[in-house]
Amino acid sequence: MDPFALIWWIVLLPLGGALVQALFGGAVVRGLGPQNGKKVMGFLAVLPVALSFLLGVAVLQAHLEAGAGTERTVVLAPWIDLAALKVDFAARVDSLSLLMVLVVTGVGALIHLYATGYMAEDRDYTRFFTYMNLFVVYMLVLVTADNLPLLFVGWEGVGLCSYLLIGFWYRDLANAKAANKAFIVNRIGDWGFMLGMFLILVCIAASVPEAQTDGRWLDFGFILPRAATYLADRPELATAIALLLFVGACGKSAQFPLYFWLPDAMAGPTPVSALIHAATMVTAGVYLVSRMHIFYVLSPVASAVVASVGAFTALFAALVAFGQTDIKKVLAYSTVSQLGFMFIACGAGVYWAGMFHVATHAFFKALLFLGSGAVIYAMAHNQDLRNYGNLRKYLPITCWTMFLGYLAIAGVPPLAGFYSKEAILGGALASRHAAASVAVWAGWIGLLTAALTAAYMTRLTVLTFFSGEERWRRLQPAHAHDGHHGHGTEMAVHPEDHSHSAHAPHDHEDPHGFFYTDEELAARAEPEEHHHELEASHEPKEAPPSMTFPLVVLALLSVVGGWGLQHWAGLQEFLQYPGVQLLPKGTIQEHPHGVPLMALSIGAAALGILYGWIVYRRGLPAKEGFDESAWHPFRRWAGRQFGYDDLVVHTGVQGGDLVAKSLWKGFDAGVIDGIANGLGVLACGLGRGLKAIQTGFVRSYALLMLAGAVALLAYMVAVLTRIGGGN
Amino acid sequence: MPDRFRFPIPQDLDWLALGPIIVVVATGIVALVLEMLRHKRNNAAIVGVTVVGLLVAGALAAVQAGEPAKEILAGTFLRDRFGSVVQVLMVAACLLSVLFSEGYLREKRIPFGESYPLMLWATAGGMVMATSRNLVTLFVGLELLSVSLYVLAGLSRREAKSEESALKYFLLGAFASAFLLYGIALFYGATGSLHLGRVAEVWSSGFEIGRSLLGVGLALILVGLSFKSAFVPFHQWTPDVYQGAPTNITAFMAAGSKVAAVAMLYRVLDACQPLIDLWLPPLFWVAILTMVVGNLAALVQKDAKRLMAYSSISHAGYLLVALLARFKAPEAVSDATLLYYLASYNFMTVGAFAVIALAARGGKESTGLSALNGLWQRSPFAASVLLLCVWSLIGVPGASGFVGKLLIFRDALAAGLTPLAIVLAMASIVSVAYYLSLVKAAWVADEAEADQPIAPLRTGAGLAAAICAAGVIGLFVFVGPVLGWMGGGSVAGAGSAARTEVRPG
Amino acid sequence: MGEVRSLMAPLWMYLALGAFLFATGVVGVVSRRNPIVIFMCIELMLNSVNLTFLSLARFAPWLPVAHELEPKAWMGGPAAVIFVMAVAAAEVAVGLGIIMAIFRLRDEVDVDEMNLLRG
Amino acid sequence: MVDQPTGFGVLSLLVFLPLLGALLTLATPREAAGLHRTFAIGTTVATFLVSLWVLAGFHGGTYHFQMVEFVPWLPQAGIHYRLGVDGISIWLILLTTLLTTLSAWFSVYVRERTKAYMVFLLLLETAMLGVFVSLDMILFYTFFEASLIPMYFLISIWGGEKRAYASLKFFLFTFAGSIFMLVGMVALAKLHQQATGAWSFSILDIQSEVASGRLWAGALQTQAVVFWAFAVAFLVKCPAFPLHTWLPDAHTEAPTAGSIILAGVLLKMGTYGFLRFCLPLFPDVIANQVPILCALAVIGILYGAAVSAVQPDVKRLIAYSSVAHMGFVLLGIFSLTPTGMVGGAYQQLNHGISTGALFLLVGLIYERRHTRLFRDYGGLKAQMPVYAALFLIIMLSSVGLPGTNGFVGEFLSLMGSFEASFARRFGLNPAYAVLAAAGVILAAVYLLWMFQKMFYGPLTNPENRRLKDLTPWEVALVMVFVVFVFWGGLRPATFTKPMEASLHAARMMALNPAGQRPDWRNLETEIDPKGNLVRVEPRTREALVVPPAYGEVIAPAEKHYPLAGREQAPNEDTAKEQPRA
Repeated sequence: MDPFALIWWIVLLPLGGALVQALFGGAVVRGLGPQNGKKVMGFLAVLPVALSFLLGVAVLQAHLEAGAGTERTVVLAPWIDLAALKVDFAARVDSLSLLMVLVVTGVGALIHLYATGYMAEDRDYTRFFTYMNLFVVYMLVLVTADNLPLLFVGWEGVGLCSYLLIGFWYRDLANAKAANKAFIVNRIGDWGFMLGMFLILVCIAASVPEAQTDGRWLDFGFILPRAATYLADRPELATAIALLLFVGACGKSAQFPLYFWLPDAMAGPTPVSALIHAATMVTAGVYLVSRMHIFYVLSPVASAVVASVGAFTALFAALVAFGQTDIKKVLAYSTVSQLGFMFIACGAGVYWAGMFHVATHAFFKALLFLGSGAVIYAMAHNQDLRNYGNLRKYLPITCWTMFLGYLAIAGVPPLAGFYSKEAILGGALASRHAAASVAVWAGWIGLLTAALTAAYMTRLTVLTFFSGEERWRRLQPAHAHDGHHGHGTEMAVHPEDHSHSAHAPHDHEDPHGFFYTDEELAARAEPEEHHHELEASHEPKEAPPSMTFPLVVLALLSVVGGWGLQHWAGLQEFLQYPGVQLLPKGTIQEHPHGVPLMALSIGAAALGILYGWIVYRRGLPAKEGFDESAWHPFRRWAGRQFGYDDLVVHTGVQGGDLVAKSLWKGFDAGVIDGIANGLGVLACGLGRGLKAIQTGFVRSYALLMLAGAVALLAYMVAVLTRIGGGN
Repeated sequence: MPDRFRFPIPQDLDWLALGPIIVVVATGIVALVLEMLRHKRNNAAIVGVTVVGLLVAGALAAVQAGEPAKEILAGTFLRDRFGSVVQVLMVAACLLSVLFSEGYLREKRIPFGESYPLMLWATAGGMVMATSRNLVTLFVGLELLSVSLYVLAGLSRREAKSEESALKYFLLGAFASAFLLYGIALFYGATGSLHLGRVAEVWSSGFEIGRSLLGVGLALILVGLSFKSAFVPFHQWTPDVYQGAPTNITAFMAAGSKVAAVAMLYRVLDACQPLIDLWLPPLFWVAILTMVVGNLAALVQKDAKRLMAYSSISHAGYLLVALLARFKAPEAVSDATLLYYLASYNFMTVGAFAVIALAARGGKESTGLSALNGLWQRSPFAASVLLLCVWSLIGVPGASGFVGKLLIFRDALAAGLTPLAIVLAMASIVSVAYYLSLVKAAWVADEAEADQPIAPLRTGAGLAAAICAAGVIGLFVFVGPVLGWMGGGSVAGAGSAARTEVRPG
Repeated sequence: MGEVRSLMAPLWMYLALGAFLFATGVVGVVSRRNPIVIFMCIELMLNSVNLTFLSLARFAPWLPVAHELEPKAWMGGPAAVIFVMAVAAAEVAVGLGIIMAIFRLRDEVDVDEMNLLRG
Repeated sequence: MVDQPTGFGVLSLLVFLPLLGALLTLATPREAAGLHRTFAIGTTVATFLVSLWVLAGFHGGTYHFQMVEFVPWLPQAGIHYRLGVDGISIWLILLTTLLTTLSAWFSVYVRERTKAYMVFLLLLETAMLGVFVSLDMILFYTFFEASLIPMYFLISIWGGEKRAYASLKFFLFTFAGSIFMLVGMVALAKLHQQATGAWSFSILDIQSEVASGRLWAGALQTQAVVFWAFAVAFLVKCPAFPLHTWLPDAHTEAPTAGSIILAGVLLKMGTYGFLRFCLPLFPDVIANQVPILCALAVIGILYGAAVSAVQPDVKRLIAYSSVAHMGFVLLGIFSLTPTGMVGGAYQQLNHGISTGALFLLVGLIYERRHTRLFRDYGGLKAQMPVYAALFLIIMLSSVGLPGTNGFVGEFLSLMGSFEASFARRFGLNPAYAVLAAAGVILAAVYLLWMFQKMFYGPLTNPENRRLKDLTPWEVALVMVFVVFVFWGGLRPATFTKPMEASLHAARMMALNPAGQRPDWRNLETEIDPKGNLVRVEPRTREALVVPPAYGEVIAPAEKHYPLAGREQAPNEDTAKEQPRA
């Protein structure tokens, strides 16, 4: 069979997995008992993703044989089918999509494997893997889609899965709120995405003669080649399209105005943070921009905006990371910051470098998250850096794998991060793009941020694994319990008065069998799933192999990934094949403006690491302790994201609530119903008036009749005198 | 033409044409005799005779509907399609009321058998009002109807309310007929004849005194007839009398006397066609007033019978719209609309009253809306009939009332009386509110909320209700043939609409 | 025409008298409280109508409107008067009956006391 | 102009079968609740089967009415019994029969006065079906209004505590709206009579006079007035922004089956009316009214969403969300673009499915707990996982998540309105589409909020701890909807294909000049698969089901608007390009 047709199997396998989990998961776990059942389902969860990875490799093989420059469309079925618009379930096989497919399935498989261990004790084990598999499906749809609407399917689908997984431990309302926040902010992005899509359709459709198309207006194969031709004379339209799409990218990839959902998204289980909020989903924005880069090429303005937003976000998030004490939060902000790097690349026109960083970042950030997951796992789900310290003694594997990841993100040669950052900064500083000046500035900011990154990552690593003292030893129960952990399943019934609610179900008969009888209820009462807090006597234990194995693999990738992709796989050439210039060439060889770039970036990394080491090697500094009032004001401010989140959320929620309530009470109930009811009242009032006239006295009736008669006569006489005898 | 009036001695007697009236009157006499002969308190025979007589009369009238128009007895009697159809409607109104009278009167402990002859004679009066163009004949018919109704209204002698309503009706009625009579006199003076046929020529002859007499006389006649057909501001007797009179009489009054009054009005206006510019504007405003006042006043009623009274006022308004459209654009509009509306009004009103009459039990009758509560439990059938009638009264499609309104809309637009159509539309919106309160009482509320249980549905009432329901639906489904029979066949479809503008009153 | 004018004078007077009586009756109806008196006023109105009928029957045949009718047709007026009287008699009978019935129920018959039915 | 009477056919069967069932149910004793249910469910199922039969006999390739039945009724006034289906009505018929079946099925929970309940339910079905198949204005109006009575009773007898107010409000609003439509209808018939000399209330006759331009020739100035006489009635029914306030009360107080049908079908009567009357019959003024209607739609979208986000009562929330969703329908229809109109027409069905399902789900929990207030719920996910999962799916389709049916409709409507407004058609401007698209964000806000309030968080209310999960047949009930959610989302073509020809025709009737309008009476014109109006061989109505040989193009389909002031851009293959229409 045609090897490229496999692309659909890549997508459908995880879908099958998700269905299996959803439909049979519960039964299997109940049937085989929690232990074995979970083993089986875990295996069934990892399997399809791993298989997809292998199939992906196979397709890549075929693709390379056909030549990296080729691109193919594999149609599965028609979807929207109108005279004016046709959209297919069509997969696009080219270097870009394959790169993403491999990253998603590869990293995805590892994280699934890790999760089998990490979630082992969770009661909703299979629900978790249902969502995870479903996420992989949507992510693959996103990256393989051959037209914008289908890409949008994946785009919103991953948003959905992120929503479901952030709110996975739904019993804690905070998680649910974080989930809503994520989905809604993403929706804001989707709004821009949709409008961009419409605008593309309108512009192309207005220009291309109907005769030249079969109605597939939104296929990449149709848009991309024509865009240059039709938008050349309309740069403002190109800009509009590019910016609208970038709004979508900002939402999905957590760039500045819309970044603030990502930190809260850490409420989800750690594997989720690793897979969705570090490795794959959040890079979708970068993928989108690269995929549609032609519009950014056409519009310097848009590119400038992208670059500056990226640069600002990178710096901003890096600063905020210094103020975080929750290990996952630190990583979250570093993710935001790294995404900023990717957008610098896109803005500077070195899209391939952006994709390059997407790949390497997927390796080391997944690694870091999984590592932090292992730490949290070992530390009884306590996520506060300030309670760690000297864990290398207890968690050697985690420690050293994570250490490699740390070096990678810090940009220490020759690890993965070094290469990709190098490519980005080089591209930016050497940018010959129309918006060069902005890009160059972005490049310098990126350099600064690189230093900061090195610094706060050092802080994290040192405070966690080194810095001799084991700080949880001096832990009083008082502030042990912080950072939220979903396992807390308080079924405790808060006494409330339910006078408002209808009479309690059990005091009336139950003809339809709606309710549990008392004994059923008693039988159902499940043992309080209590999990012990972190206390002074706690002995951290290394995670099981199912969790450490992915760490090792990812560490390996983080080490060789960058070099491998650039030199061995020749990513640059891979993404820049002749023919349709998919991603225009940027360059990193030369030394822009006579600065030795390599020296600079290494220097920046070294500087950051040095600073971190000096500050934190003796353990937690007093002015970063549990007592936040002792903090340096700037750190406090940074810790609160410089007040941005509070501001936005407050204005959004409070303001929206206020407006909506006033509309409802004021306008709906007040004005509209006021008018409607008012008319009724008026009519009844008039009716009462007439009632009053109806006195019941004969003489008044006669009088009214007389009045009528007189009026009639008077009228007649008047008319008669007017018209007189003549006619 | 004038030679028609040459014969003071009737030579052209047509017993068939006179048949219906004669039969009804004769039946009345027979019924009265039976009433005297009957052995204690058994009205079965009387009812039987009445029903049979009415059926015969109805049949006689119905068969003549198609006959060519002819005027006999020196122009004191006219047999034409309009007249015959109205006669049928009168008979139907009487018949339906009679059907549920017996049960009601028993519950109400009103043992008088003479109510039947009186109803018959009232019917006869109404029939006369529809079948003559001679003013005195019309007047006598009107008085025959009225005087019988005065008595009937006071039939429930033990009830102060009944007596009061009778007195009010009597005094005001006499008052109104005095006006009418004065108008007739002036007409007579103008035309030199009691026959309406000469109005046109006198008016066109341009003789000033004649024209003035006609104008003033017409105004007075309109006062008299507006009273009978309950136009505002001559309507105030209606609610009181409807509420006070025994319900079966109310039903007959609402249906029968309105039909008759409108018929007489039709005769007069028909003759005064040439004067239309004179009387259209005032009647235009009267119609608006009637529709508005009737509906608004009904909104705040708590008594079922009063509510129906006000609703009958508003329906009088709708009928007036139909009349005006008819005479404003005679070439585009036929009598059929008017007749159809009268017919459907007949059925829905009597049907509603037949159900409301069930509230009377064991000598006392509470006619508050709450009296109907829980009807759906006691007698689902009656409740359904009430629902159907109200459905039709509102003008919701699926029942005859809707077609009636639709035809009126059509005629009004065709005649260029658009403002009236708009007011009619608004009025029917308002009417929804109070009609629904009637249904709500019967369907939603529980029997527990009623102050006394509803009387059981007897055969007669059941029959009446069934006929009304059938009529309401039948008129809707078979609207085509019905309109054809009423003479709406030719004109309605073809004629080109009149484009004359309404002169602001 | 000249004679018409001369004949008009008495007709006007009769008509005026009739109108005056009618008005008097009307005023009586709306101003008196005893139903019987009210009814007498109505009778007054009816009689004014009769007067009008007769005066017209007497004088109107010489009006030009009647040029093609011979006087016989004018007998309608006097005939109408007979009818009116008959009807009036009938009304009296019924009216007094009703008033008696009310009198039996309550001892006074004042129309201003009777408003059980209102609103 | 005179048609040959055809007897009663399958459509009459479809319409009057429920009535028959109602009469049969009437004949049963009052206490036999089981019997009433059996009759009602049996009848609705039978009706559903008949509607499937109709669907099977339906041919999507034509814009003409099919299975037309004509029985003379009131020839004097040109009022006749005239039925038929076309692409616009066919799916609404299916929706009606399906939803009624499910409602009847659900109604086993009704305890008191089952007989009357079932009878009214069946009467309602007859009325609704009648609306969608009648081709005579008076017949249409008959069914349109007749649907009020049973609904009034369903609300006022079996409704919640404020039912009296709600039902009266419902009746008054809709009746007030539609009575003027009646006047408008008479006016149209009169114009027809002026144009041809014969009264006719048949929309086929009237439309063909409109298409030829004769009808309005004499009365252009009144056209806008008559248009609004119709539009107001449909706006109330939709309901559109300022006239919507009857909806929250009615929806909230109605019993579950009532809410399902109200949201699922009754609202569609409004939008259907727009498609059936307002587009084809008022070609000269429609363009000027578009901005007003679109503005109302946009306001409705944002307003409904905003207000529903603060409702304390789950049914009220869904009710207000209907205002927003129907806004999308209006927006799509009045974008007057091929995509937008399909989107609007399709969104009708989706809203019927998803909102109907939401009301069903709420009904399921309401039957258990007898409260609709959020504060009584929360944390149900732990208690009723299956219920939560189904609720999630339906909610997502209501959010318009891609892959569910909700997305396709909204997407196409928005695309259409964006296209029209960006091209500055009808005096629109992009703000319309941009704001409307923001409604998608708000939809997420209030629906996620709802889901969170009901299912997330700790299970605080002890009364909820006794709740069992859904029973199997309840699951089955909801699964029917779920199937359509995904079917509609993944294979929309199933539903959009049969609509397209009719929608193209409606659009051309509204926009084309007098000569080039499709004509419902003229069987020699047809819409070809490309959407062009073409001439075909003369044929009979029976022969419509076979695709004809398409002849020369009368009016080509304008599938996409050129941008304002944009000239043809140079492109690589100008050589082999035909001139556009």
